[in-house]
Amino acid sequence: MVALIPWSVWIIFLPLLTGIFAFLFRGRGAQLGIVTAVGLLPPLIGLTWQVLSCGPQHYSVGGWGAPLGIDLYADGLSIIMLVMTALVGIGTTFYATGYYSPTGETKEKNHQQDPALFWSLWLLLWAALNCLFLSADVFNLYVALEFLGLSAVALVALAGGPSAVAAAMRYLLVSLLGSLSYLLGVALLYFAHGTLSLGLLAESVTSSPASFAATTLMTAGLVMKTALFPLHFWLPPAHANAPAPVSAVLSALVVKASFYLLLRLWFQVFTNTVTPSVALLLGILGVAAIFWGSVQALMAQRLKLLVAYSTVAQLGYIFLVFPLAQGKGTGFSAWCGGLYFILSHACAKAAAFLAAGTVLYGFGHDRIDELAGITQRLPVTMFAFGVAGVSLIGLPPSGGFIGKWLLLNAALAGGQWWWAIVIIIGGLLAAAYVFRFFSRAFSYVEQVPICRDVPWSMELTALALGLSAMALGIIATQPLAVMQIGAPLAGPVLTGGLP
Amino acid sequence: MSFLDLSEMAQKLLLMLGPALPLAMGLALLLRSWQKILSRLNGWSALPALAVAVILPLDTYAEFSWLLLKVRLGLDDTGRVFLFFTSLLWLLAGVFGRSYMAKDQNQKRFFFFYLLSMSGNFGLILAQDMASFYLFFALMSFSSYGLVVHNGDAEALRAGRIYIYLVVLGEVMLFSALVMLYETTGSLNLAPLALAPANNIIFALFFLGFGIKAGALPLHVWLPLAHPAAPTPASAVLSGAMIKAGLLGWLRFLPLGQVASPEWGSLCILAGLVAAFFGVIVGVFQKNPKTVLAYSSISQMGFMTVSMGVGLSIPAIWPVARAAVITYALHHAFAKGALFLGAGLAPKIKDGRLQKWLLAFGLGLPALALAGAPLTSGLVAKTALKLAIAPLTGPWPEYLALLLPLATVGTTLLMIRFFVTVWPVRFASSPGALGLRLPFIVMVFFVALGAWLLPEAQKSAHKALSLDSFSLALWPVAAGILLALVAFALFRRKTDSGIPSIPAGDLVAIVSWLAKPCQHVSQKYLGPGIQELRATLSMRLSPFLQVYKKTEFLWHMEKVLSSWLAVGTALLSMSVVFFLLLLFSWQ
Amino acid sequence: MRLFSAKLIIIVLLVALAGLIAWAILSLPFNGPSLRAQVFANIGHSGVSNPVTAVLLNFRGYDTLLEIVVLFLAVLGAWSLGMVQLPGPPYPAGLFLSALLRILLPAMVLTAGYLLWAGAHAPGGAFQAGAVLGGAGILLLLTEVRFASAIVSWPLRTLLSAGVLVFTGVALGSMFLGGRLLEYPRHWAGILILVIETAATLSIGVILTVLFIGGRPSEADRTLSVKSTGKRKDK
Amino acid sequence: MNISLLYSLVGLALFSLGLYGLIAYGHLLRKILAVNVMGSGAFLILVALARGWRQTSPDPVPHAMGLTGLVVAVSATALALALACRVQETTGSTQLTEDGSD
Repeated sequence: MVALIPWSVWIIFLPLLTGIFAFLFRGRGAQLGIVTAVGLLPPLIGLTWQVLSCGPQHYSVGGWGAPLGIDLYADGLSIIMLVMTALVGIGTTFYATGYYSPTGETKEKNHQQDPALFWSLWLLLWAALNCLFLSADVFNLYVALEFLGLSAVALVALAGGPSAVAAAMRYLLVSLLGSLSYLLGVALLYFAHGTLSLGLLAESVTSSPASFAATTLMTAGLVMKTALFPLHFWLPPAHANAPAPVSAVLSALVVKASFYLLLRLWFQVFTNTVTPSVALLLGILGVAAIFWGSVQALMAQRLKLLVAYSTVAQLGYIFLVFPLAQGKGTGFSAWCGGLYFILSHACAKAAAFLAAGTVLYGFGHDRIDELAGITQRLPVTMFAFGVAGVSLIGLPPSGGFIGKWLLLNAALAGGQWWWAIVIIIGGLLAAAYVFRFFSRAFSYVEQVPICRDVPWSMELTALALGLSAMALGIIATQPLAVMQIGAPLAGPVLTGGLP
Repeated sequence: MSFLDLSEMAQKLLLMLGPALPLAMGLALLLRSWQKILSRLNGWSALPALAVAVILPLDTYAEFSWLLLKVRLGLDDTGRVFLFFTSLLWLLAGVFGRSYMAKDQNQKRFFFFYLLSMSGNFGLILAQDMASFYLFFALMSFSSYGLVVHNGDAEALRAGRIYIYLVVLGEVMLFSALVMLYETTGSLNLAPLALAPANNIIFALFFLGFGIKAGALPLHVWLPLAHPAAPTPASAVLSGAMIKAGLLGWLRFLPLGQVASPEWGSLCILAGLVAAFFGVIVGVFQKNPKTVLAYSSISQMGFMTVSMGVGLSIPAIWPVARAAVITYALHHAFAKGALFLGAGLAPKIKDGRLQKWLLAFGLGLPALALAGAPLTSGLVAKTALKLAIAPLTGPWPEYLALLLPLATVGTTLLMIRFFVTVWPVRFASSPGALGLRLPFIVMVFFVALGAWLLPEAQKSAHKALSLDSFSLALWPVAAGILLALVAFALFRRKTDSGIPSIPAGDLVAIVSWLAKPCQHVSQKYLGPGIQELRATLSMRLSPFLQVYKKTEFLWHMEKVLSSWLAVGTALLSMSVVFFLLLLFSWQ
Repeated sequence: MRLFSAKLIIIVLLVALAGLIAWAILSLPFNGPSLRAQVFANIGHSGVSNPVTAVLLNFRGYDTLLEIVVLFLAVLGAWSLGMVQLPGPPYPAGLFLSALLRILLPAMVLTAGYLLWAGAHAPGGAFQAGAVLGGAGILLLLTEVRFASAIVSWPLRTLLSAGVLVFTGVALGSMFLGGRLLEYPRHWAGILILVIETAATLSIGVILTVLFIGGRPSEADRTLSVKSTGKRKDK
Repeated sequence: MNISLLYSLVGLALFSLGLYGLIAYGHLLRKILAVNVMGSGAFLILVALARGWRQTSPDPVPHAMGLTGLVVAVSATALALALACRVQETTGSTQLTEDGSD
């Protein structure tokens, strides 16, 4: 009986409905948020169980079935993304109950953030993410992308103030550019193959001018939305100026959504089209992103900007999956490494942004130079930031380490050692920007800056997310087992494959 | 439920309580309302672990499948000895610490880290699977950072910085080694690890990773900085107990007694010997008594490394060598613990005959023991080492027969140096608290008793009592005292600053010391040329350099990259290149 | 000069890319595979006879559901920018304008109704009808401030979300009645589609009107206008 | 030349033109209009090619896609216009300052 319940529908519609209800019943947002956070667990566990025991799941909306109708589809990749969304989502929800609590008026001057709108938009964004991770139809994915993009833009704008509004504007234009480029690709695919279903496209797409054009347009659009260097210009202002829970969600989840779509397309639809040379192109841009993002993070004057540039750098790593997956026998290891990196980066980055948000909330600013001694005021938050930093640097026993380790092994075993050098140098650079902030925060000062009371839910959620990034390094076997289900690549998981 | 089941359950509970109680108490310290009650009990939370070591039967195991990756705790023969001296040391240092830290404002923070490190230390001894061993090890290493930097002065922060660098390095090496080991054996259990084919990379990673903790050369640099910087109770456990975690790691993971690897064995013996002498030589020139003790620890760990190397070379001798390692570890833990506690106690001793004699005896006995004087536990340990070396082949026995007594001479010298530095110039006017004296006395008592009672040391204890070894042991000690007298005569007239000294943390100091003259030399001799070159360059490149110097260049670049025109160009050129790449690889 | 050369580079690249895509379009197989046949084969079960409406509200109804959510989101987005004053009429509606509106508005509502109904068998449907309604709403807003201020707060919010809620309700309801998500019960498809479209039309009309305001209508306006009934705010 | 092919190429031209406008012009209203032109181009391609080579009745699926895309575009445009107004209100400028820092 449990096997027959369409859990995916609930995963999409629960946050959708609570999002609308949060709009209808103003003032009930926090309760609805918690209902969603808790209520999503059973469907998520149910779907994971279905996928683990019966393999990838299909669900035909409207009963028509692909190609006429739209299918929902869940495999290991979807589950990983959904679980990642739930982890960060639950954390963000609890954080926001404190951040938007009636007693603690928010920091932004001359603008009243509306908690009801936040809850509504955030829950709808959650629905959009779930929608995207469960869709198996390229046009439906376009609608889901717009759904996601618009809710993300609105959340950024919610912070108010000139910089946030300008950032939201730029973000919206980039988002539209990316989606339209993607849409043109969808049109070409449909006219060439007469179907919109991912599964059927996977069977029929071959090397042809139309598929080249579709690959180019869709990749360009999605890469833009994923903020790969040098197309990252919209990310730092948008992520740094949004309200704290929004920054966390944007950096941890939203950029991953377009990357997820890129993975789906590259490894399932365009398998015959893409070549090692274009994969190399993305890999090189990824390397540039690692260096450029790290250097900018190192120079950032504001903590949230530092964390945002760190996202630019860390996104570079996941693009290494494309060239590494081309190696003989190392494909699956690279695939797992990339997914593990995405998963642990989500937890760690959410923790870092939430911690940074707490600092901003407590001290009213996040200028790194003036944050000396804040550890004396916010020890738990700084500990959370530290734990997140360990995962971002990629030190054991963190999830970030496992991700980098798998990528490293894929690089070494595939004879592509140059990527290994980049991965290691990237870790050192990450250590540099994390410690740059730490040396400031942990320095001892007599006159500790004044800090307003911070709700405990804000401090503890950041810590919990940081610790879950750590825990991912300890329980590596289960996520790896999930990643195997329905994976487009096969092969061993190389964990100790030194040549 | 029968009585047997019940007692088995109680045993498992006790086993878990060993590491769990300190952890729970440490975390409970965070709750303000509990702090008052708990602060009296901090030290005593080591009791369950001590009880485990003393009363539980060997080979008691407990599995907690719901915890992490199936946590497996258990008590084996090596673990029992380690747990015994470790828990005793933590217990006494904790009780000592309660009085010692009474006036410290941050004592709660201190005990938070103290209890967490304690939990880690007990846990790693009891851990029977790789994951929990690693986690407990990491818990101990990272928590003791809080102990090292506790004082918060520049010295402590510097020590902490160097400590944490090496800890992180060690953790990376250990984790990598464990993952690779898991990959080759496919099991998380500790037991079959030694059976894994000796892979040199794994071996090296383990050797270095644990070597950092054990103060092996040249990874020892944190030790003489951190041990003196930490408050006395913390330095006692750092030098007495935690340093042994590295040793235990070696015993657990290296294929001792199973696979012969003469190369690694010889390397271990060599490294151990160098450490034994290096510690003594550098230690003698120290001024801070706790630094002297830290160097002594490096030297003593060298002896243990030597016996381990013997076991690595010839698996057949391992039982004998193992007895030597374990005896030495126990003996050293007690002696070093007593010396550190004594060093902390010395400035608080009242100017009274009895008190002075107590201090002199309390410091003298462990010092003599370390030097291996007759009738002390040190002699038992040294004898065990000799027994282990005897069956070695090749040139080693001869070298060792010569070098070991020499090292003992050095140790004697070092201990005298310690005595000179630690003996208070002026005694306190009021007696030190009983809470300080009592743990110290108990500790000294265990130093006297120590190795004699160890089952593993029965053979060597028997031999140590013979007249033959008695006289053999006497001459290095006597020679050491003689040398010390000569040195005293030489430097008697000189003030303290006239006595040569080596800065603590030798290599770190050397590196920074070396950097200075290099700068000086380059400025002096290459100066004119470089200045000329710099002038020319700066003239030519000044527009570029000036922008770059202020890192505004990078900012500027980011701004340029942020314009729509730049992004548009990038997007379009990427797309065109992408399309063309696809096209050209199309058949 | 620099800007000019940058733009030149962009034009060159754009022409190159457009050329490549044009080549791809030209190489498309015409009369290639399409879903046309499948749509016409199943149209009998869809509840409507217009193929586009059948695709929009039945075969790919899930897309349309999300599309209405996106439209709803635009309102949330605009509202997240903060409160705005309701735009008062620039000058009082004159006699002529009032008379025109009295004829025009009912006609527009009627047209919307027709478009909605026609959607079942001919081009038309919820969006077209909603657009006409929205036009009517904007006209009202520009001439008669009391209209907008009367519906601020929960009635407005209910109207705004009605389309999504009804659509979702039908989608989930049909699932509870034993089908799948959006699998309308047999013979009920036509009527359910009409219900969805009616709610969607209303919502779309209101959404477009509200979007015209460009922000969250301040509830203070309502109290203000209630207090000073009949008197228009100056500027 | 086939009429649907011609229209689809016109759609592509519109798409490119819109893309150029989005990149090259600073004024936010122009950028928003440019995005709309891009969208119209894409929808035109969908509708034009739906007619196929010689078919009497067009494929309804691309039409539906176009309609859905249109509504999405309307929503996005509305949000963009509201944002642009807000940008002008808060910064006093109708353009985005082109730096990533603030």
